Amino acid sequence: MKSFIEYIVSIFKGVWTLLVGMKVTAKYFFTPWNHVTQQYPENRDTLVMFDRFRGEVIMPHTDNNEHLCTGCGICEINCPNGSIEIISKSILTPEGKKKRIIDQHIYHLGMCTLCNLCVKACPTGAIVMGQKFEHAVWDRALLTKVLNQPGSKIAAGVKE
Amino acid sequence: MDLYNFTTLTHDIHVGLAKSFSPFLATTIEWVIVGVAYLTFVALFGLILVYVERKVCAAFQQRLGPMRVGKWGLLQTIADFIKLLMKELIMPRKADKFLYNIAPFIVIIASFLAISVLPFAPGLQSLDFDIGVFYLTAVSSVGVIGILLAGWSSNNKYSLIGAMRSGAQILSYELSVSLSLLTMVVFAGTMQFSAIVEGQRDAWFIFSGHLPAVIAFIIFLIAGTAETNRGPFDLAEAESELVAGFHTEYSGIKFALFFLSEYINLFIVSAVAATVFLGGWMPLHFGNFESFNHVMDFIPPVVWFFMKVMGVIFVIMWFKWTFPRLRVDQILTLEWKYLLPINLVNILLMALVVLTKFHF
Amino acid sequence: MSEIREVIINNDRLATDEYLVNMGPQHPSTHGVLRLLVRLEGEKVLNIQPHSGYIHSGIEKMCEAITYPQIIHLTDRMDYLSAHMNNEAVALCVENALQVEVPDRVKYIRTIMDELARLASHQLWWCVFGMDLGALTTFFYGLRDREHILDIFEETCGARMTVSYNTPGGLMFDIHPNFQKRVKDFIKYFRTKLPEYDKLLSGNVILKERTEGIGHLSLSDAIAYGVTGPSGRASGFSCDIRKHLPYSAYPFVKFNEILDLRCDTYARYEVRIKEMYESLNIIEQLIDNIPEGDYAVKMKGVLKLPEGEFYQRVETARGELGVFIVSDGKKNPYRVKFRSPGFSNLFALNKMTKGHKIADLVAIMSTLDLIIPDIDR
Amino acid sequence: MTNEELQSYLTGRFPEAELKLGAQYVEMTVTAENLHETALQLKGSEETAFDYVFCLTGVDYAENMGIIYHLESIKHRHSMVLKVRTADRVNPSIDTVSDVWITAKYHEREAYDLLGIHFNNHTDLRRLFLEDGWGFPLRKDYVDEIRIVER
Repeated sequence: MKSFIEYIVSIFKGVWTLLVGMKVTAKYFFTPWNHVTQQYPENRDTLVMFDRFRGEVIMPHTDNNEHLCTGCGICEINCPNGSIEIISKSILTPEGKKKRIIDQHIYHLGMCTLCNLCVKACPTGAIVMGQKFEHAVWDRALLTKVLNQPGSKIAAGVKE
Repeated sequence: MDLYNFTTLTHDIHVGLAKSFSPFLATTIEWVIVGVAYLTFVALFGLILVYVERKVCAAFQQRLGPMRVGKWGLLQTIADFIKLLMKELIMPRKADKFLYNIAPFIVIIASFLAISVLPFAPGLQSLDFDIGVFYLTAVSSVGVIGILLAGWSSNNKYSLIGAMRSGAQILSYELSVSLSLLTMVVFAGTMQFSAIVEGQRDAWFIFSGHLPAVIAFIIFLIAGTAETNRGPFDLAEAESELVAGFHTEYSGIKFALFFLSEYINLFIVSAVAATVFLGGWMPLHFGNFESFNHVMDFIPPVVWFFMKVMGVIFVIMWFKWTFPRLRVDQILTLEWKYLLPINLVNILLMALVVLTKFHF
Repeated sequence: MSEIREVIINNDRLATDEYLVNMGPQHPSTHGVLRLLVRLEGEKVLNIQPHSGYIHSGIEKMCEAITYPQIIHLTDRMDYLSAHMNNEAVALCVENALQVEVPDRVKYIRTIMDELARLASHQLWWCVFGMDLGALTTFFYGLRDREHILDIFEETCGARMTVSYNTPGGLMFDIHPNFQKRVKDFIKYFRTKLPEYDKLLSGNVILKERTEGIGHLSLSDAIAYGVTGPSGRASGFSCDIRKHLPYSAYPFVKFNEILDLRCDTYARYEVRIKEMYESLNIIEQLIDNIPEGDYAVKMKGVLKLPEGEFYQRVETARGELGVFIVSDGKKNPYRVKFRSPGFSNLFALNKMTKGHKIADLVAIMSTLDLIIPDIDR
Repeated sequence: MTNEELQSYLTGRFPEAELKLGAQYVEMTVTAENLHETALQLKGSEETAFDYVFCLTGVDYAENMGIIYHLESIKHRHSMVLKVRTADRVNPSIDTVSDVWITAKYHEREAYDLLGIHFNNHTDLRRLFLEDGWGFPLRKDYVDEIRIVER
């Protein structure tokens, strides 16, 4: 008899735990406005990434097409994947001295793991992390970017 | 009530056809009409059910569900169906070709056979056997043959395990389904579906049969969920264990047939539950509230039927999206150690209730 | 095919009722690309041979070619759910070798981040566990709550999973001004959601039937196989590095090491659930008391470890992670070894699943909380 | 036991072994022949009871291969490092300790896979991550012209 009562009790206990679970899901079913779905391409206008979000490496330019990169190559050394290549060139300064400046700051987005080491190492703060995250392109070659804009020059007063 | 009776309509069609054609041709045309009507209904209702299931599960999971194709994703299932139609049919090289091809059709034919006895509304029923309940339990278990064949012929171990699980499960739960229906047959005193519905004119069986009927209803819901291979009894296709179970190797339209038959079975189980326990197309009546009853009468029986069916379907979906899956031995334990004894006691109880006239 | 032949040759031949099933590398329950060669008799599991290496990425080899600060971007990708702890292990190892003492602020932030990462990992484990057992709704509830933690990570660290936040000598950035408020909001929010987890799954009779008494791993076996983390602690193996060899801010906080002596799948489940509460407690103790100070020590441009061998143990969400660096005094390590928790845990699977059903194999594997890149490295 | 106590105990117990007190652990170097016996005694003896190998590392030193065992005793909560060097570098072989500590079985497989150290008497010495005939990538003279890009 005792085991029979236990059997009956176990049935009711089991069903009770099931009902408790069903209550939880029902609570969400009847409050559908609390959904968490974000409809991505539609909410593009309101979608703001956090300011530290690491989407890609960019080199900000001023309105006068000036950047802060001296072409020192520290970012290239610090990159673990070899996704940065610095091509520099020699020019003659107005004073007649020879000086090496940046020619092309090549950045392979396809190889980059966005670890922030280059940005952290940059002595002049020339490169920063951009918040753009829609990087899909049809050709892999398009992932290789030149960060300094054509015709840009180094801003005055940047310490070498 | 008679406002919505389909008997006159079907009778008129029959008479009209019999006048114009020879009796043989008339019958053939009637068959074709009925067949096409069922096909259309099943295809449409399957699509709707798939959409409903997705939206319901999304709501349970705090999601939105399909939203892209059409307004609120209404055309999503149609798009999916077209995609499935266009997909390549892939067959494993060492599959048993004949059985592999025939299996999905057996499953879907079994579903069609079962659907034919369901009374949708007064007069809207193609087969009105006096052994309707018996016929239904008989044909609904034919589907398991298709599942077993699919698992066996696919030449895939996952499929085979899924099919074997499904066989063990459906065969044992058939017992509970039959016994819980039998309980209600004892109460109703008939096996004819239309008569069962007629018997609920004053009160639905789940109310008038009180405790035994409620127990039978719960058991029928559980066993019916198991019959349809739905969660938490979806062992046959347990995707985290067996990839997709018995239909792992099926693609394209053949997969779609399995998929469709799952939803038809869901409909059948819900429809039987609605018919036998919840009064079928009978409107909700409360003893002496004449005005209330009158308002209820104005809702067409078809609407009543589908409202009840959707209610039961919702409960079954609720089960699926809440519970973890059972293990194969537990599923048999549940049947043989819990449902079957309770069921047998319940029949006895129901017999006592009927004998002592202790019902409304 | 060769393995199948191997089984037939090495072990006794397959009996008539036995058959071999390849679970994986593409199987829904292996959560990645792990292959289990399962020997079955009907539904009963007789033997399991794990085959790993499908995403072996050679991190140990790559480490030999890069400098110490650069290692962190690889450890992010090892056990991606415990990225903070992995990075911290490398950072602590290098700091110990250089005998650098980081400010208290760094220690506190590191500990808070560790516990947040542990919470996020356990949340993901919870939802995946539910999904493996067939309760698909848990998946979305778990991910919904995890999203809050990932937002915190994204705001402060700049990334959601591969955070690269702990560097040798401190942190990559200081915490975001919103950090404390967000964390406190999250704790408040999650304290209301955790009981829901219990209601939905923990108490459920089906879950209990599925897990109780399944996958027994005794204490001696847990030690012998080196099963650490929540899986080990569910066998009564007191292996919490946070308690025994406290690092960062763990000496300053009071918390319990969750031990369970039931040794079964349900114990492993419950240990993780309780650890979530414990993590919340730890964060609550620290979040208001983050001391002022620098977020990093000024390190040399090129880090060179003194010649020798350095070992650092930390507790990740999955168990004990060891970082072993052999240095020859150059700027690159001579040899780096990661003792990953998943690696040891995986090989106890065969011991635990013998004689159970396929469905139990899935449940047991899920409670071991395997992350495949962590095993393969 | 503290590290110092452990060191003095081990000195008495294993006179032929070379002992050093490192910054973190007591480091004991044994010869390849004594390894298995030492392992058995370290695990079996009541005072040390090292029952848990938390790390097993193979290292390619220029002239030979080294294997480093990190041991911990759950009972006494002390840990130590056991080191051994193989005689040969090209075809290194050493006795297995997988019969002493089960977890070593898989760590040894990893060491075999990545460094090519052959463990004698190992019951299941197959490659773990890589294909047969791959080569041993963690050896210092490993070359792979396709996959390794030198900068």
